[in-house]
Amino acid sequence: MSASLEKGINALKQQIDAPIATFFSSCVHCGMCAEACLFYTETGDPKYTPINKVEPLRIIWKQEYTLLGRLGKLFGIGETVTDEMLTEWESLVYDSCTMCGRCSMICPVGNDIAYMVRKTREGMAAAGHAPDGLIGASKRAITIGSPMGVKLPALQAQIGHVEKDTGMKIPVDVEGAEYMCLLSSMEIMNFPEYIGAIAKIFDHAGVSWTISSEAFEATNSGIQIGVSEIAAELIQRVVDAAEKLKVKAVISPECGHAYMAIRWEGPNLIGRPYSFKVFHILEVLDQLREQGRLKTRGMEKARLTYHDPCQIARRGGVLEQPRNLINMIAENFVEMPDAGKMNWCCGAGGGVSTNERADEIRLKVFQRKKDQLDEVHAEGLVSACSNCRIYIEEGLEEYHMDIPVLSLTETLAEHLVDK
Amino acid sequence: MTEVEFLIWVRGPGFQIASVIFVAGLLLRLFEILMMGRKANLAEAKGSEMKSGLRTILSRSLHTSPTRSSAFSQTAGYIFHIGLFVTILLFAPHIMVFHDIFGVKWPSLSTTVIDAVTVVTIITMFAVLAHRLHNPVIRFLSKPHDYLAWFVTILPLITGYLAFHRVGMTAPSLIAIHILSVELLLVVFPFTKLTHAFTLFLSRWYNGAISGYRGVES
Amino acid sequence: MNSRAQFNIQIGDELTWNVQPLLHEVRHALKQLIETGETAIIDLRSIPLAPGEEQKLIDTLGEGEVHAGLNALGPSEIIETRFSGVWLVTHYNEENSIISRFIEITEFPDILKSQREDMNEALDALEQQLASNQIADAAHTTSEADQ
Amino acid sequence: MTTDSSRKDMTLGEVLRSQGISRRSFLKFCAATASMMALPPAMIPKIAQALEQARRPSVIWLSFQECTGCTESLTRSHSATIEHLIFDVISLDYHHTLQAASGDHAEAARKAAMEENYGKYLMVVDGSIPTGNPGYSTIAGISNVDMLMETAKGAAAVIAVGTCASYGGIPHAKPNPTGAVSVSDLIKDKPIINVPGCPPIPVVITGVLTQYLTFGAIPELDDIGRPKVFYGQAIHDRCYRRPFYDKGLFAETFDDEGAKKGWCLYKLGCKGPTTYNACATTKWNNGTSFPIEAGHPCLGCSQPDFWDGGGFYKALSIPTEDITRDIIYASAAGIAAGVAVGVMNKTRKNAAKKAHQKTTIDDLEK
Repeated sequence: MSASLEKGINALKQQIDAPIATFFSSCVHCGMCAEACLFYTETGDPKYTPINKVEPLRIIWKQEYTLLGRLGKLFGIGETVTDEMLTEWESLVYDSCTMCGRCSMICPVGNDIAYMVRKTREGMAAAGHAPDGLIGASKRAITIGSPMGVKLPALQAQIGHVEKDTGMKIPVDVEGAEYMCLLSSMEIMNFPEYIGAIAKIFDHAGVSWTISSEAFEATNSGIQIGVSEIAAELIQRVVDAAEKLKVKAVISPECGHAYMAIRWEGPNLIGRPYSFKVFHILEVLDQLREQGRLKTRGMEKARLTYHDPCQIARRGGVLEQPRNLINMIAENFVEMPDAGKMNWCCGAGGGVSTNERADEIRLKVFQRKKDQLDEVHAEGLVSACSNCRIYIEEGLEEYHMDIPVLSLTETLAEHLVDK
Repeated sequence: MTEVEFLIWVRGPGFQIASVIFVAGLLLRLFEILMMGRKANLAEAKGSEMKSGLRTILSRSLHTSPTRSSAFSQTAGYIFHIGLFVTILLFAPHIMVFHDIFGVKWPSLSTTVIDAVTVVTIITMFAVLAHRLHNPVIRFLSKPHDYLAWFVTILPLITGYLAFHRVGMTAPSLIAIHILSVELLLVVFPFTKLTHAFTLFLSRWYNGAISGYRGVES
Repeated sequence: MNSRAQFNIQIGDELTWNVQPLLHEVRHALKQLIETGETAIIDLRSIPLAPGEEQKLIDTLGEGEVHAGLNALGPSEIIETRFSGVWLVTHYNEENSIISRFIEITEFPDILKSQREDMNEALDALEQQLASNQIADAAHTTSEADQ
Repeated sequence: MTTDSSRKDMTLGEVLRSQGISRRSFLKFCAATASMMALPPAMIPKIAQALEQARRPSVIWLSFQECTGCTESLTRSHSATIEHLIFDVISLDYHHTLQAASGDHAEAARKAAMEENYGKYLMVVDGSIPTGNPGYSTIAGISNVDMLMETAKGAAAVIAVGTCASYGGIPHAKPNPTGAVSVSDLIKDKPIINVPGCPPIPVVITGVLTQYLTFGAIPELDDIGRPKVFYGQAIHDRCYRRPFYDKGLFAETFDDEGAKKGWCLYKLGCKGPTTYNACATTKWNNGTSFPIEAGHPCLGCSQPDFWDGGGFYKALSIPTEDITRDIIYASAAGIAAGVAVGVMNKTRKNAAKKAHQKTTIDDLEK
């Protein structure tokens, strides 16, 4: 057994807990999770059945933590995890799973398969079976501070543009601000309008906020690749900055996995609760709406629909807020079938978009989103995750569809009444 | 061994062996699972784990399926699970076994109803097997133990039906074979996916808890 | 009937399952008899009757026009029920307990017919009787002549 | 004796006729016989024909480890006419309970009957045969096994009357101190008809005898040697209380409403479902009643090992051992083993944690 395989198996051993043991004990191989997964529904290939993606974890559970499996191992019978197997499984665990968690909502015995995939990735990465794209992103995140290699000067340049465009001062490193806003590299590079939008909204509502120059990056490649140490290090940077600036809360930007990382995994990765709160930007906006601090004018006339980013909706619990906000500014809001907690993934989450090898299948399974959009004849799509937005745009282009993809925060900002 | 000695054995030592393996095996498995433990969640909760977990235990029995293939699995699943509950728990001679062991009893259904339910359950279970062999996903996922679990589950239904209608053999043999098939089920139970009958409460609870903690009903 | 009181078993009308089907069987057999002339016999000992059911059945069938008795190895009772063509045949032993009971669907129960063997014997007996009478007569005349 | 020996050559029809029994009486007898043999009434003419031609067989009746209940049953039978007729026509040459002769004379009668009818006589046995100490049961100083084997040699067929002769019965019950066995355990080369029951229904005994006499052949037997015509159906399937079982109406105790209403006795331990006998149709005491009709569950007396079946009053589905106790022990063992395995798992997981090597970005490359 190679050292890396041993390390990977050891990592899998560490990952197994009571939920994993009970999930594997409960699986009846009914195959219903396949129907929940767009990688299966759009390809029809049984190997994409979600529960099949966690086979390496199951084998380790069985041979290490069940009596019969132990006995089998003792006598040299039963399945084992090999490098060949992991090579085969690498594309199943990383390329064709966005950890969207839709299967976890369908499983009749209640297996949280997304939770299982997340743990399987820990072993895969430790065994050296992570895709190159994610390895590169993780390296850049640790060394440069951003998976896309965005450095502080780049942010400062974008802030400069925004300040010029809006005439507003973007607060950086303001101690004692109520909120510290994180950004995703994708927003900094592709959607700097987001920075202007939050500046405008917070100004409108009279909210004090800041960006940290030391930890502005919200995304966490460590979680996507499945290396807790890397994930923890990235989280720690944010925690340190937030505590240094003594903010009351940290706001996760329009990015799905960033919210999941900072909101749900973060405290567990660093091993202690935060001294501040964490919100998704939509949660903050909806609070402001509730408090009557958002005054809008005009309504969008187009048939708008909303794409629920998996980690924000299904795995994050931000479900009503976007609806409340859209209804303030859109007359013809329509819900796609399966909207809300059962929404279909864009196909690019969970590190799939960072993994060039998965591009082909990602575009293939976009068919699912296309079908959803076709069904409601959407004239515009609003979302709250820049990763979703980028890859939905790419998918729409691939499928020759002409539907604008909008940021909810930005669209809302456009409808604010001038002070 | 004569058929009567066979019947005496399955009602006596056979039943003892099977019950002991079943109970000890099941508890062993449950402790094996639960003692793996779970780290406390340090993130601030959006909802109650307990409430959501309990809700999911129930709601996963009620939710509807999106596709036709799943719709079959689900409908057939309902039928044969309800069938198993009815035939196991509402047939007077079976209730007597529970009463003898646990000291509790409840009303029974007429044998005509039990008989009809048995037939429906057997047919459904064959349909489930056909589906398993025919559906590409389920066939792909199936391992020998899946077929073993199916076999040991349908066996008591078939032997029970044959015993009730006295098909092929005399009553003591048929009843003995029926009891033996139940003993086989009991012995195999803790070490196959059949444990889901118990562990699904745990897994649904965990699923609901994980989701509920994040403020989502699963 | 006594056994009911004795064992405290309460049999209501709704619980006598065998009477109704048996009467149906009799109806079928009677129809068959009328249409094809085929006779039928039902052995009441071969049917698992509940306490009181036999009496109920007999009461339902009732008594018709013919009531005959045998005296052959104990008595027998042959009754045409109030349904013509349906007979109730009960055989008793010499101690007057029932040894068998049949419902016969026929124009005339065979057991009532005189049997060829018996008739042959009867003929012999009758001839013997006559012969012995002749001898007696002859003897009488001889003795008279002697006198 | 001269009349007797001349009668031996006569057919049954001739015997009856010589006794002045009319043809009508004979037909009545045949009707009753058909009913007794559980044959359909349509068979009556055939029975009449066969009986007329039947010849009078010699019968040697041996009683071993028994209580004489079977003989009592037979002789106390109420349909006296029929039995008397049967015994009139058979030559019961040896039956040590019923015969007048005793001692050497009795044994001489047996030897004589055997010699005279070698290969033709019918051997009837009641009681089981001890195979332990031969002194457990002897007749005229001859052990049961020896007498059985000796008498069997010239028998045309053997009828084992009662559960003891058929299957060992009560003497065979655990711990079987005398090593009691059944007739069929010892005799392998003769046709054997088992007529089990404790005791068997009298008309079933006479029915089997009559059937052998009538048709001169062994009737169709089930797997354990019983004539199917009497033992072909389970009591449960012919029980008038069966509809209550089907409706789920049971007597729970001997004096509850259910018991008074005549509901099913399954829960009181009725062995009707596993017992094959004619009780439910033929009934006892001349068709008067049978145990279930009298409110008592069937004991299953016509089945092998009925004495060791886990208790007369324990329902058939109930395990015979104390499973509750076993489960308590099993729970303790299961929990202990589960905790032990759990601790081992925890140890393994902790070892894995200890063996954990930090994964840095440089480790990610293969």
